[in-house]
Amino acid sequence: MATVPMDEEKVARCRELAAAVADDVQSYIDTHTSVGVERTTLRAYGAFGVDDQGIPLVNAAVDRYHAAGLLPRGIAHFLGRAVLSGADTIQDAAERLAYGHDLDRGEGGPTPAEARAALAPHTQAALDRIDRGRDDREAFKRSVGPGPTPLKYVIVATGNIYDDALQAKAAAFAGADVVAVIRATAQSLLDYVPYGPTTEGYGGTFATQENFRIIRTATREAAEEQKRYIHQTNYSSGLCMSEIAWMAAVEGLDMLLNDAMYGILFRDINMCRNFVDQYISRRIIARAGIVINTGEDNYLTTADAVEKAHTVLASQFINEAFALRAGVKEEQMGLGHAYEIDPWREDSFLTELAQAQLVRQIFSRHPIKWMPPTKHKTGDIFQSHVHDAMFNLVGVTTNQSIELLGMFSEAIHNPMLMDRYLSLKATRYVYTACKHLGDEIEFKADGIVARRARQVLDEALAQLEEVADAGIWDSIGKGAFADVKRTRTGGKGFSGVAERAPDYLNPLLDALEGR
Amino acid sequence: MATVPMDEEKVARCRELAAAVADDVQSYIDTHTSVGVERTTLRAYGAFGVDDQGIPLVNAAVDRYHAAGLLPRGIAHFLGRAVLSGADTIQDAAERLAYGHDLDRGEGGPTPAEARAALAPHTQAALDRIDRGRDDREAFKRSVGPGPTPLKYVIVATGNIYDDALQAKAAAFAGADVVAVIRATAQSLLDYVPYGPTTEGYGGTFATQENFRIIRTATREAAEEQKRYIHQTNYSSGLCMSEIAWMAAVEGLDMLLNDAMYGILFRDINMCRNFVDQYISRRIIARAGIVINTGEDNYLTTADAVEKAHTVLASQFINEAFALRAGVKEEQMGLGHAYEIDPWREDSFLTELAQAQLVRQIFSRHPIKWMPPTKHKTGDIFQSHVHDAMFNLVGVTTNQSIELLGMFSEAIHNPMLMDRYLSLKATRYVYTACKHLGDEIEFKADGIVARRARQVLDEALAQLEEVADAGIWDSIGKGAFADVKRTRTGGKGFSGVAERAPDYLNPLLDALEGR
Amino acid sequence: MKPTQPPSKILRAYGDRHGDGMVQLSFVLELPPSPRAREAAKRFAEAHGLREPLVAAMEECAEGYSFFVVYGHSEHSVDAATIDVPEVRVEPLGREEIEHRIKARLGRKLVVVGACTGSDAHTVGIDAILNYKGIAGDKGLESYKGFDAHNLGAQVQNAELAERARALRADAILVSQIITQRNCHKENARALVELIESQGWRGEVILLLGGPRIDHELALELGFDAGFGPGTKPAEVASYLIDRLAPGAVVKHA
Amino acid sequence: MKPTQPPSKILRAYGDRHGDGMVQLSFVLELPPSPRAREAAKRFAEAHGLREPLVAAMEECAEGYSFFVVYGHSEHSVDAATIDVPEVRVEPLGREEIEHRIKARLGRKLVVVGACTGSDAHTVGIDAILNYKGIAGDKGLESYKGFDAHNLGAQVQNAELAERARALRADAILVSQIITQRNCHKENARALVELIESQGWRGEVILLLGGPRIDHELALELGFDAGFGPGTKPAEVASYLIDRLAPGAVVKHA
Ligand code: B12
Ligand code: B12
Ligand SMILES: Cc1ncc(COP(=O)(O)O)c(C=O)c1O
Ligand SMILES: Cc1ncc(COP(=O)(O)O)c(C=O)c1O
Repeated sequence: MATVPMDEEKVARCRELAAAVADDVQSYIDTHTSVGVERTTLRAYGAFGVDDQGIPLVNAAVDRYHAAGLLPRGIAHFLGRAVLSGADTIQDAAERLAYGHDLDRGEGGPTPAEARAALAPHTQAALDRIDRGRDDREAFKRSVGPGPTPLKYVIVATGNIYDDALQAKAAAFAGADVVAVIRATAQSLLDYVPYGPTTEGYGGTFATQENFRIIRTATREAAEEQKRYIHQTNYSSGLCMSEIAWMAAVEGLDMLLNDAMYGILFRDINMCRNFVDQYISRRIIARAGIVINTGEDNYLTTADAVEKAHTVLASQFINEAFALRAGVKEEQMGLGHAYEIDPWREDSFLTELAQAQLVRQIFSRHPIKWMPPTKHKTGDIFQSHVHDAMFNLVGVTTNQSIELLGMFSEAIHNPMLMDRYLSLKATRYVYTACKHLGDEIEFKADGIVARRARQVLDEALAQLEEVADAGIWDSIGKGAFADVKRTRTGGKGFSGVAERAPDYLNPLLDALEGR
Repeated sequence: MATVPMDEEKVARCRELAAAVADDVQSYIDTHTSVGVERTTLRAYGAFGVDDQGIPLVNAAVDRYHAAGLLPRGIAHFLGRAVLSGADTIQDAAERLAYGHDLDRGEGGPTPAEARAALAPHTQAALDRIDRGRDDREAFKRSVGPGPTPLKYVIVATGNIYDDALQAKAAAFAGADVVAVIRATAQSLLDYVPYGPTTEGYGGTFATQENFRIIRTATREAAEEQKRYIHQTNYSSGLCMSEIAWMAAVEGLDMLLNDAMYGILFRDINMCRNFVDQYISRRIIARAGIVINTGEDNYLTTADAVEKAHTVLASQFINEAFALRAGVKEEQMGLGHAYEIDPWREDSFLTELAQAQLVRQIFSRHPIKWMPPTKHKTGDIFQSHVHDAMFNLVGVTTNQSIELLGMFSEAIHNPMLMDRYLSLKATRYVYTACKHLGDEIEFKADGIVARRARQVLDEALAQLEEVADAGIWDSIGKGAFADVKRTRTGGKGFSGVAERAPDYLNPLLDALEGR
Repeated sequence: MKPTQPPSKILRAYGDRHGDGMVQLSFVLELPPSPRAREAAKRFAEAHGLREPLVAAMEECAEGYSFFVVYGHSEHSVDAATIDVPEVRVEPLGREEIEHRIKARLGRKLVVVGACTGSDAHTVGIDAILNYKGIAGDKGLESYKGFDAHNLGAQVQNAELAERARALRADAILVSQIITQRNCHKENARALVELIESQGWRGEVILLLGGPRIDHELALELGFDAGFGPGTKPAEVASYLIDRLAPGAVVKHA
Repeated sequence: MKPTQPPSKILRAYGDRHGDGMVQLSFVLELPPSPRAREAAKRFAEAHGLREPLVAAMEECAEGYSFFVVYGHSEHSVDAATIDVPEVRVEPLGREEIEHRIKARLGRKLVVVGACTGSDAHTVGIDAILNYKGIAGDKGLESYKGFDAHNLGAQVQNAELAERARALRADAILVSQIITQRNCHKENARALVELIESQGWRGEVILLLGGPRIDHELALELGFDAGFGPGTKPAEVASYLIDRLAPGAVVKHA
């Protein structure tokens, strides 16, 4: 087996440091909530729909209570009170919160404990819905069986969910194992989730619950036709990351792009908001048995892939630590990394091999997500196709779990039908032709690959020491990741954060936390 | 270093057996001549030109003496006598042989020894011309310097020598180290060499001395422009293999496709004729310092590349043995092999690696010629390009010397300008990105690669035992190579062979043989 | 029998969304890379009917020449319903069925003579059809008791092929043509038909043409009875011959 | 100054022999592979002006769809001499020269404000131009003493950008647009120009547009002063700005 030297003690030390980093943040998370979290709670209890302006009920309700400074007690508190005050259904209760003549200021009346009791059956129903989503999905997956690893992951992104469904089925026909619907460029900064089926979007298709249902139906059909399980994935990221996690859970998605820090670094989402939201999203993900895909690949699209390789590893430790704190299992952690080294650099392939193998060894139980070259792609589609082949070779040699396939048109447009077809074909070829290469070779003890692996681990450890020392807040402030600097109160969505009151109520979260 | 197990004793035994095979044939060669050999002799002495029917002077002369049953004494015998009988120049003497009123039956007059003496200054001039070709070429090569190995070899084949020259310069611009002008489909079966510059040919361009000069000038210019030596190559193969070897020598070509058995197997050229001709061609090649490229790759275009891999190796031993007997040095022996395994076969890449590395180790001083996939190519140029990339990877990992680059349009047409450009670019990428991969890895001691290498050597040894036992004549009769069966007196050109008389005269050959 | 015609169906190229007409075009122009060259490539693409052409790549591939990759929305379409191509539609018979029909209906061996003709030396294709070994697990005509298969090999001249076929009283002649540079295959194939016609026995023999660039339509055009393209299996050829010589097999011409 | 016009030059595509017009085309049609589909692909290629199209590949890329690779001889040509594209022709000045001119001729810092606008979050390009780090060894405008560079980052709305630029009394606004799906970059860029025009200060500011799908011609069309495409170096942008604001630099418009 082609392994690289890996100092177990250093790895353990990295985990310790990452734990310290996450624990520091967790104490913040545990005392805060956000409009996103509260909307998720409402949704999970069963509130749905939009008004004639397209504003979701959950936004109307939560914004109203937030504006009134009442969020610290938890929207569940008010929901429970509405139920107790005679609402027929959760939907009715939520509508009262949103549109009712009077705002319930929570003064007098039922106590939080009474509100909790009133919600108890609904809390159970919410959990059941998530569990049913998981059970159905897993049963179906067992019945058709997934393809072998690395799973071949492709994206569809026409902007129109019906075209996406067609393209998704085409991808399955051509050999894909995982289909992601890329999200419209602007959605991650929307502080609400659009509603219903959508047919217009730039750079991708809106993530809506109805769209999830449409595409899930299509890939389920495809799985039956191809007699191979087709995984469905989307983005639990941006200002609505926890709401989307819930939508994905109940619609039976298999994976979600979900990262503890991506929004901060790449979408300029406020740190506080992002940390709070990622936690709740992951609590749902944990329960739903969804596999997350973290976004460390993105670091290398802004920073240099050789110089900053260790930041990917350091961030993976941190993502792992945050995920563990949200109850996510290692088997659900699709930590991300990418093949982004300048292809014209001497021995770039060896350098990529070192990193891929190192990550594979350090995170041995994790379904590692391996991302293709993008940054150095040009419009020469022929060369680009070869570049992807070398990426595939590293993927199969180091046994990555989930491989997002490179597209020869990467520098040109979102992938088209033929681009995916050709990519899947070439990948199939490389996987077959080189199937046992990883078992067959060994790396020289002190060669380029081994030295590189040692260097990356050492540098990651050094960075984690620094981050643990300064705390993640200040580290991000200093540009520790992706060369991007963010401040604690800057960025989008900060106003949506609230400190929890001592009697903050969220029975659903309590249940997800196992309390 | 990625090496495969190689049993030295078995290798030595293979060489012994191949020597026996070649010795057996050599005794035939040493007692025979052919119209091709005699024409080569006349050319080397300086006879040139064609008559108004396009029939070369050397053909007219040799055919006339052959028809009269006089070839056994050697055309040099008659040439010497013509000189002694008053011809002004060699050209005049040759014209007398061809068109003179009376045929010289060699009765009475000067003895062979006297003829030899009369030719002595011309023999020396002929040798000088070959030596000058070599010296010029080598001096120029030293002055610009060649690129690193594997040398990137591409073909041009427009049918028009002037277009070829343009395409050759374009190839040099794009990074080629070696340019071959592919020969017109019908030429190998012509029993004469066409004359002058040519602009029409199907599947390639005629090999003529003038064409050699035109393309050599172009690639020399390119070498100066690119500041990198550009090797020029052509085909010393078919019924005129020895004449072409001479043309190439004096026109300063660097390499020649030249094989001891290719003509027999793939052009149905008579065995006797082919063995005699290859010997003389190689005597010239040896003197000129040209690198031969043997044609074992062709076996795998008709036979299965996995089942018949050992026939390639066995044939390489035989080609080596024949070449040694013609004075060709190991450093001149570009033994051929190819990446022709079904790409969709599991671990096809490992199987190719095994063979490439084995050949590299067994023939450690030889400039191995590595040929790309062709047989399994389809019109999907994108997939084809990836297939070639994997071939390039094996080439650089196992350090092949001369790599004929695959073309993505292999299944469609002779390579075009852009096809070569893209191929050269992709090759440059793979060579750079994977530069030290071969130094970096080791193959598992008893893995797929090691086992495969052992198997191929064992099977080659077994085959050589059989061939040595039966002799090459009968072995070819039984289809030992390329699944093709040929008989000793069948095939083209047999009538052009003659047994040498005891007083056979060929002072040039004597000199080339070091006598 | 004719296959059912699809309903009139105007087809445009498809990449991302239906009807987007997306196509990819690559070519070389004699201009070094420059904004002018990029514009030339754009106009060149437009001349082909590509709207909003995007020049994705422009690279110097030779001194003074640029290689371009262009994407664009093609304004062209084809109506699939108007396309009616002659097809050899053979539902291949099983080995036993083939042997049986020859024996039962013909009562003698079917004689076939094949070659790769002209200057063409690519025998792998004709070998695949005729020789015992066959291709992809389907054994060649030689393997059938009912066939007497003669493979003359490579670079056989038309005259020689005609002579041998005549001498053997061949039921069918199988011609393979692989090299197609500047259409040499067409001329060579047509010449054989003309030769046989001039000798007056065209009616007595079935002429088959095959090769990677051959299709049934082209073969008919050149005067052959049928054409076989890439991926042909020996059983298909056998089935076709039996349909012609020992009729009753399921052979359809579209 | 105009660059010398090449003599009238009719260009055809070139593959093997001059004037052969060889091009490669790939596309998908909604037909499963069949002789009919192959014929449809041929006709589709012919509609683009390809003579003797060769369908090299026909593969089922989705149920009921085929992917085609076609080669053919294009009958189209372009006359290179008739092409006259506006080009920003900047001979980049050295760092010292740039600093010197700003100091000597302007006597103050040049203020530039840049952003990646609309929903576009691709900052790498604008960062390369503005930030200290620069690209490929060429440091960004921030690294010059003579420049006061403000990089507003990603997803900046036009209104915000205009406001900040106005407040900073910017000499130039640098807009980056990377996402081009269905031409969203054009609309967004044009909207900024309209906004500034409506606010009445278009004459006081230089507007630059950049991105991988931007060229000078497009930028002019959208109302900008200049456009910069892939591979732009910060020094080129600096040189252009100096030519406009502290004239004397070597800047040519073709
Ligand atoms: C193998 C091969 C060779 C071998 C041939 C060995 C041999 N004994 O056949 C060797 C190495 C000798 C060779 C040499 C040359 N080759 Co070559 N060769 C190929 C190659 C790689 C594969 C062809 C093949 O075997 N295909 C597999 C068979 C099974 O497929 P097939 O022929 O299509 O046959 C099937 C069907 O078409 C059909 N079929 C075929 N014939 C018939 C006949 C009948 C009656 C029927 C019913 C069916 C039928 O059934 C078959 C089975 O399904 C192709 C590239 C490629 N990948 O296609 C180049 C290729 C065909 N060769 C080419 C050339 C140019 C040459 C040379 C001229 C190069 C040179 N100048 O040196 C020489 C000269 C040969 C000559 N005089 O003809 C070109 C032809 C270009 C063109 N379109 O004109 C190609 C396309 C490569 C290229 N891109 O340049 N070649
Ligand atoms: C890096 C990258 C990202 C990073 C961006 C990180 C960041 N902070 O910038 C991340 C991962 C976040 C990302 C996300 C997305 N991306 Co993105 N991404 C890329 C990628 C790989 C490289 C772009 C790049 O950095 N190039 C390097 C820079 C230096 O080049 P440049 O931008 O051309 O800049 C140079 C010149 O153009 C010029 N220039 C540029 N701007 C300006 C401005 C001025 C004034 C001047 C003078 C010059 C100038 O100078 C620069 C230096 O030379 C490209 C693919 C590719 N290889 O091109 C896709 C690509 C651009 N992304 C794409 C898409 C669709 C997305 C997403 C929408 C996908 C999704 N749905 O999730 C998201 C959303 C982002 C959003 N809201 O905008 C598409 C765009 C398709 C299209 N044509 O519309 C591409 C082409 C990939 C693809 N094939 O799908 N992406
Ligand atoms: C974790 C994560 N979330 C989201 C995205 C997508 O971007 P957006 O936030 O625009 O949906 C990515 C991009 O690759 C990602 O890695
Ligand atoms: C040794 C050798 N000679 C010649 C040729 C070329 O064929 P032809 O004999 O048609 O020139 C080849 C083909 O690859 C070859 O390997």
